[in-house]
Amino acid sequence: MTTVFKIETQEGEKGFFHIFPALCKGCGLCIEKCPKKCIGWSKTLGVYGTPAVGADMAECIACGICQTVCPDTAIRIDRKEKNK
Amino acid sequence: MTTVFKIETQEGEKGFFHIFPALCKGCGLCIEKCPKKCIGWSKTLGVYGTPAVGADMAECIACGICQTVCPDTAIRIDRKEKNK
Amino acid sequence: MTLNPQMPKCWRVESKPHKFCPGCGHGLVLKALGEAIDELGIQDRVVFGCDIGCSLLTWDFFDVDTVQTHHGRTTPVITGLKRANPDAIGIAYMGDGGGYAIGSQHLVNAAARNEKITVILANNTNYGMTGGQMAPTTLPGQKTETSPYGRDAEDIGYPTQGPEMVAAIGQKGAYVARGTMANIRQLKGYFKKALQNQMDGTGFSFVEALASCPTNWRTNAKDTWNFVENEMSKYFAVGELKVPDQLKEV
Amino acid sequence: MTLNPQMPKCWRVESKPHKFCPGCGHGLVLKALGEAIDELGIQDRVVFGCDIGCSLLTWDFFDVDTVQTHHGRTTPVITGLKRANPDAIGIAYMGDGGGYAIGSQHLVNAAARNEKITVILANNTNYGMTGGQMAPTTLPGQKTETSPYGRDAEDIGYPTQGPEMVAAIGQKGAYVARGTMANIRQLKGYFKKALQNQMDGTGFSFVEALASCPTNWRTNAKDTWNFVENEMSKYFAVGELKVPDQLKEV
Amino acid sequence: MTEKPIQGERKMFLTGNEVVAWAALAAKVDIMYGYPITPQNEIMHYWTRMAPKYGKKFLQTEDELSAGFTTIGGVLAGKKAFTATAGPGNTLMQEPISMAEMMRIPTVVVIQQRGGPSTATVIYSQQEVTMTTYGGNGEGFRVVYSTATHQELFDYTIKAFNTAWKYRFPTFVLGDGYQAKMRESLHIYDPEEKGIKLVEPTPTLSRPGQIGVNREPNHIRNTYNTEEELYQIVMGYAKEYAEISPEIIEFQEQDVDDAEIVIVSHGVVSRAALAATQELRKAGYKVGYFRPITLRPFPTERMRAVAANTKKLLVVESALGQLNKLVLNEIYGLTTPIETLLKPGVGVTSEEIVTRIKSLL
Amino acid sequence: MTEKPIQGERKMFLTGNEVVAWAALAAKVDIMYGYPITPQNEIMHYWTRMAPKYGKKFLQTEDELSAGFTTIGGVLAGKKAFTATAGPGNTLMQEPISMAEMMRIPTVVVIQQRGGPSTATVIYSQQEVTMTTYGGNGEGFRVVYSTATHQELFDYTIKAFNTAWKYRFPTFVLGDGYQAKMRESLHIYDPEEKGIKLVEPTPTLSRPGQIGVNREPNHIRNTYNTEEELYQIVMGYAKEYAEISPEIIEFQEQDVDDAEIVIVSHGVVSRAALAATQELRKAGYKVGYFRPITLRPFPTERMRAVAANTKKLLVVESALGQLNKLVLNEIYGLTTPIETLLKPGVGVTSEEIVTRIKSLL
Amino acid sequence: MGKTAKIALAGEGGQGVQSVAEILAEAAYEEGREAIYIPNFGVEQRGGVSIAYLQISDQPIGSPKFQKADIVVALSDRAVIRTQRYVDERTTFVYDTSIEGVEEHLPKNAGRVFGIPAIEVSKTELHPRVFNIIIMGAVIRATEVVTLDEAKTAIEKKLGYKFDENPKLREMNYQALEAGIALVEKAL
Amino acid sequence: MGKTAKIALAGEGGQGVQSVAEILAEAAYEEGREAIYIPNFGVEQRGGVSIAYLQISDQPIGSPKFQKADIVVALSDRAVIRTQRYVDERTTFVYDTSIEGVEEHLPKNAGRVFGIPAIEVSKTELHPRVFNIIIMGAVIRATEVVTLDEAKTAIEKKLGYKFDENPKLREMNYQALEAGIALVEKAL
Ligand SMILES: Cc1ncc(C[n+]2csc(CCOP(=O)(O)OP(=O)(O)O)c2C)c(N)n1
Ligand SMILES: Cc1ncc(C[n+]2csc(CCOP(=O)(O)OP(=O)(O)O)c2C)c(N)n1
Ligand code: SF4
Ligand code: SF4
Ligand code: SF4
Ligand code: SF4
Ligand code: SF4
Ligand code: SF4
Ligand SMILES: [Mg+2]
Ligand SMILES: [Mg+2]
Repeated sequence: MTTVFKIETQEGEKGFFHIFPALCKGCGLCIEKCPKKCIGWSKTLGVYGTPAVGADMAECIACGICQTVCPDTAIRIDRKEKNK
Repeated sequence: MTTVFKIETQEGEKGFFHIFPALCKGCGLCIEKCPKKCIGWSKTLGVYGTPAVGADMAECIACGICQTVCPDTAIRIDRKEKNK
Repeated sequence: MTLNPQMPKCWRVESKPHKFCPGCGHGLVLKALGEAIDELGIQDRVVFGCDIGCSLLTWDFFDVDTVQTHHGRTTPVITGLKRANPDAIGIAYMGDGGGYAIGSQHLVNAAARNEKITVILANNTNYGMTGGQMAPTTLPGQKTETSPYGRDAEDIGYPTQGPEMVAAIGQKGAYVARGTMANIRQLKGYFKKALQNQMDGTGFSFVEALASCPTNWRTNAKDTWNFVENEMSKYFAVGELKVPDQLKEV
Repeated sequence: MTLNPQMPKCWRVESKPHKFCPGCGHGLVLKALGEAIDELGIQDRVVFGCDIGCSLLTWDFFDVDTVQTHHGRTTPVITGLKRANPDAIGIAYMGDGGGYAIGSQHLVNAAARNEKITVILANNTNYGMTGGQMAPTTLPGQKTETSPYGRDAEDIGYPTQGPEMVAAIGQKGAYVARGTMANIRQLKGYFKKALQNQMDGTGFSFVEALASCPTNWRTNAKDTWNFVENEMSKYFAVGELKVPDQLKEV
Repeated sequence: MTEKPIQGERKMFLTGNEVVAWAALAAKVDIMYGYPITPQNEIMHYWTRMAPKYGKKFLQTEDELSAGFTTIGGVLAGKKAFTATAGPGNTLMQEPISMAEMMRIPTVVVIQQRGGPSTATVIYSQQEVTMTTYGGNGEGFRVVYSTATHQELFDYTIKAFNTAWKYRFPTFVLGDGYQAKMRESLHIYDPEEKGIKLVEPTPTLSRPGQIGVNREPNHIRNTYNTEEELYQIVMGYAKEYAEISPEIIEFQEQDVDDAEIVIVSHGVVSRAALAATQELRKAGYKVGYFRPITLRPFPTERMRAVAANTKKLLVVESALGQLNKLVLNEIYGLTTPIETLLKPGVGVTSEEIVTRIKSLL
Repeated sequence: MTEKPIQGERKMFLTGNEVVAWAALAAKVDIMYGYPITPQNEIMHYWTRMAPKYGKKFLQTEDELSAGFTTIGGVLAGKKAFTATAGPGNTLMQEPISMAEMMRIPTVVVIQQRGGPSTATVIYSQQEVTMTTYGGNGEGFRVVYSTATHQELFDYTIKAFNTAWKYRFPTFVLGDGYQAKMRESLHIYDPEEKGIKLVEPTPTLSRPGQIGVNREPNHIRNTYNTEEELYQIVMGYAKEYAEISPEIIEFQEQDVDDAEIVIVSHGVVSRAALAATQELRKAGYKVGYFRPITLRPFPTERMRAVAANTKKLLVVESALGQLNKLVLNEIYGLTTPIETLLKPGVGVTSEEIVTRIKSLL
Repeated sequence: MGKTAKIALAGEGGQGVQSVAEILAEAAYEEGREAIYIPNFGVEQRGGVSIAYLQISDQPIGSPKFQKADIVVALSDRAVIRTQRYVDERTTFVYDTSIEGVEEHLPKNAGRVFGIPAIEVSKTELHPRVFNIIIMGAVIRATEVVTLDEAKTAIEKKLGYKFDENPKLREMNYQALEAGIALVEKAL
Repeated sequence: MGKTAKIALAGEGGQGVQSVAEILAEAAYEEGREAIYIPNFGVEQRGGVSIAYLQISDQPIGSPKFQKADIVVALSDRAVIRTQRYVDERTTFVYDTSIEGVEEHLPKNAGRVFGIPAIEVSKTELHPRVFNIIIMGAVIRATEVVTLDEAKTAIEKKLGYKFDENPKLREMNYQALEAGIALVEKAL
């Protein structure tokens, strides 16, 4: 990959919530699907000048659903390995 | 009907076999379907100069199948009423 | 007293003998259709549209208002007419090429929109008018001008199941059937239901009729019947596929 | 170490963010497709054809050979390519308008001929690209730009059942399924089977994917999901309709 | 339900697509058939909103072939029917229109030209002139009105139905994406209140009466058996078309009498041409303006007179010489030099024309 | 399987449709796509009989749209692919060919003209000239060879593939129903043995190699976002087309130098024109003969020279002035009077031409 | 023969006029002469008159159809009517005498008109299947465009495979050819 | 104003430039003047820059698009880039000062260029939803093509139904309009 997207990372107990603001279009699909309802609008603006998203990492269980449902691959979830 | 088609009529015990040579194209479909196998080529020529058909009235049971299967309505069967 | 041929009343006698080849199935299909129109007493309301294909030869076949359209386009012409004048009884008459190949988008979308028209399709397993090329309905192994070594079903599929397709996309109220020239009485019955369904305003009606093309099949009378009754029936099941409630008791 | 987005490897990163609207279902469908291509390791062999419709925005979406075709004509372009080069893995990607309306003759005839290609159709119940007109798949009562008072199913039918139609005309060896953006894992599985089926040379493959169009639906995220999961599913049953034997154990 | 859509005359500020929908209502159109395509979509959008209120109908078809052929069906039923399309949709529309041409079916089609060839752009062009005037496998037996303003879009859409039904040649209103999408003001009106008689449509098929009793069945066809039969038909149409052409032909001109150069343009480009003419005249340049309104039939006689009377022509269009070909077809024999300003698929501004004219004088 | 279809040169007595099938084999065509239509059918009939013997393929499609678009698919795969059609099929073919024009896809289409408009007759005409040269919503970026004899049908079908693949403009061989159905003699040959180099096709898509390793993916498109982008593309094509035109243009002429009247015709009609010229010359009339072989690009320069050098032109064609328009488009500025003998949809015999010429001199 | 011989053969679908024309054209071609044969074709071919246009010449031939024929052979009532247009004062018009009531339709302007009983002869003396070969013989005699030998070679080429199966057929065809020639000779 | 005022407004999809142009056009129309408003549209509108072309005049207007604008308002980075082509030495170019790194893309050849903090003001002082009305105020002040009153009437016409539901909105819109005017006045 030659194109590098700026990344914002939040860490929680279960894992990392990465957002690529340059990919986030602020559609909100992830917000609706988060089982913990822990995603919200962020201060960072997304590609269209609308707010990107961020997670409340106290709640996030790193289930990865938000990553799955994002049509723009703007979210990346990295789970912390259990044993580590 | 303003158009009148010449008719040739054969009479048998069960009924009348009428052929309209100007409609018969000599396709032979009727010959194949006659349950008594009593239809054959006639001396009269049909519309395309090929032989029209006629029936062996000794055999004909006036079932009307030939009339039904003729794509050109060249055959007309008139049954004699039983009671008459 | 002069006896007249047993032509359906709505046949146009001035154009008879009709223009089809000797033994052509179109003649039988149209006899059944003519009788259906007569028995329903709808001659004055029918608008008959014929496709390009041997069906074009019917442009003056009936004593009903008739439009000879363009290859594959009879369905939309009749659809448009029916939408504009719902009192008309619209019949779109076509071949398997016109209905299942070039006009298939119209057929499936008329079915999907449940257009209140009646489509009648003569399936003779080839393109008759253009001299006998392969059609969507050509049987496996059947030789045609464009499948000279026989249709290879592995490569280009088995014959199109038209009524089955129409039934799958057809709506509530649609009538779908397949008849055959080998059973004229039954075929007429299907046509009557298909027309009645339109008159009831219930839904789309579609009847495929198995029909012969001895000219391009190069068959004599015996082989013609054999092909229709024994070969075609292997792939094309005769019967009703979709019957709306109000026609079930008929 | 820089972390990269979890994009499928075959996505063309230079053209991201892609051109679809926020929340567009195309993005999700193509993510599933991209992952399927990755997992099958076929990036080099795929030829991707996109229709005119919002799918046209994918003309440089993948790092695979791609042709942006003409409205409704992606199926024949990919068919022609596959016939000429059977080693290629041809994917025709289109919308419900392109597949079920203007291109429906190509869809049903490719299915009937059992073309060894994979057709993927994003069903978003409207014509997205042209600004939200009614599509064959528009739900009863749904308001669109050309059904401003809601689709009247009595007058113009219920939504087109695409996979059902394709399954009815589909041949032995065909794979037919309907997935949804609401179940990406399942959808990817369908795509993999549809591609595998082509690679096996078994038959035609077709997958419809239920997809959102929040722009024309004028829905927020919540209503978008609701429409996909609760409204569309009333008319469109998710699942496999036709699975050839060799894929049954997969 | 049966209330008149337009009472009296009203000034409005509309998009061109809205104007077409209003005009169709004003012309008492019964039914529209259509398939979506940019930049024509809003004709359908407005029609579907307004039509049901006045008992009018709409059918969205599966493609443009179907839109054209259903329109033919509607016309055969004796209803005023029309469709609208653009670009690749117009390409497809040539198939049904060829049939309408062959069978003399008074279809009306509104074209909002977009960029070509093929899908190209959804925006604007004047690249559908050749196809609209002479498309299909025929001889161009059609009438084509090329409009320039919203007022004309309204006036000529109404007129198109009259022309079609009076002469029974397929009739086109040729607009473009700019006209379709832009907003400007115009007066809409009820044509009958203005004394414009609307030609009554009559059914070709599904006519009232009983066959054999008080009517005969009608049989109409699209196919002939011999070359000679067809020749008779085509030459008959040609003769008729030539005879009625003088009644149909329309054009617009300004300052041509003493002009040293005449700008020839059509449609929306002629707005720029007219503005340029006015500006240049003010600046003392002897410039004239000529614009065919009917591209088919073409105002040959007047075009020739104008061309013969000036020193140079400048043909300006948003295409690669499609109007230019129509001109060349008609003015052969003259020797007035012709210059061109050809901008396929992009708009032409009066500034460009002014600059060009100045370079030529 | 891989045996050469034609070895050396052979005289044969064939129908024109057979000739096309042979020529395609000789040109090393890989695949034909087609939909039946009279009078083109036998091209497919012969192709399907012969092709499998040489490892060639055929696909019968569901309509002409599909025939055109599958041909495009075949070409994109890097194969020599073609289709053949006529009349209403040609009308539909304008949609795929517009795309080929836009995307510079070297498709080859053989047209056997039949009567128009619409279904009309299945027999013969020259009424598809306008459509074949300038059809669709484009600017006529095509090459069109109009053939007159079976020998030419063979020669130019082979050439069409070379032209298409060399310049990447869609290329047509324009025949007609007479040429399609009649039998006459010709020499068929293997072009390479005659020193004619066959242009090698190359794949646009599905090329060998690994993406990102030894090749990049190819992305080709049919749509542009702005008017300006499209303008650049179209003007670029126009420039290229103009540049290569001199290499492509072909024409035929006889006795034009001292002619008082020159007969202009194309295709099969030019046989009658040539015969008439010869007969009239024998009788002492100063008659000349000019025939564009390429209708696109048109032999403008030579046509102008010929026209300038004679007293009158007689344009003869089986259409209502379609060749005539091509001529008028190109010779503006001259004043040589033009007469026409226009017979839409019917054949023209040398007798008719002779009679007409005599009436003109 | 410097000039082009123009021949129109017309009959009903089954009468085989197209194969007569095709064989004659092949024969001329094999003789090294120029020949163009074009069938008529149209949508009504299903039940329509079939016409074959044939031109044979020593020079390249112009238009494949022609306005007036040197010889017209018409084998049915409808064929007689349809071929009127190809007749002028230089045309020899040949018809079959067994066509009922044909006289009133015969062209008035033809150079010469004569009937031959070809249908009759084929039915009674030979076999209905060789009817068209009788016609071919008649055309050969009436036009002299090809030699008898070349005609035989061409027939052999076209029907040889049938002759191999049933050599009597060859005999019958040659007889038919000669019968046709004789019929014209008698009529001339 | 005898001359035609040519205005190009450009922004991202959600920024509402089209409705600004439409309202201005309506306002001019209501004042009895000639107005043409045409949006740009294309296949990339999904994520593309949205441009509105507006011309207001006392005379009939020629081409609906123009080569050079009297005033260009560009509200995003991409909008700044896309509108370069409409700028010449007579053009006033207005941009939003909150666009990051915009300076390097500003047209060098414009008659005058100035930034206004409209996004900022809308966010902090008013409400993001009236951002486009601020822009409208800015355009009115920069061009003086319509009067404040007419603009208010036009807004009322377009949004009146919303105002009826929530009268506070009307207030906010009017404030936004005046804020826009003020921003330009400050910048001039
Ligand atoms: C657009 C177009 N394409 C092709 C044709 C040629 N054509 C005429 S009839 C026909 C097929 C007829 O087959 P079918 O519809 O099955 O009818 P049939 O003759 O067998 O009854 C074709 C391909 C045409 N007239 N128009
Ligand atoms: C021949 C032709 N007709 C119409 C159009 C206009 N058009 C472009 S996309 C489209 C519909 C798109 O709808 P769909 O296929 O459902 O795709 P979506 O945008 O919803 O994903 C239409 C009608 C066109 N480009 N070409
Ligand atoms: S990983 Fe799961 S819990 Fe965490 S933000 Fe995403 S959806 Fe919510
Ligand atoms: S992260 Fe993805 S799903 Fe969430 S709002 Fe942004 S674009 Fe939408
Ligand atoms: S009526 Fe019956 S038995 Fe008599 S000829 Fe006809 S089919 Fe045979
Ligand atoms: S009577 Fe009818 S079915 Fe029998 S041969 Fe004659 S046309 Fe055929
Ligand atoms: S060709 Fe076949 S379908 Fe056509 S009329 Fe003859 S028998 Fe019937
Ligand atoms: S219009 Fe609909 S389908 Fe198209 S990109 Fe936007 S959301 Fe997706
Ligand atoms: Mg058929
Ligand atoms: Mg869609």
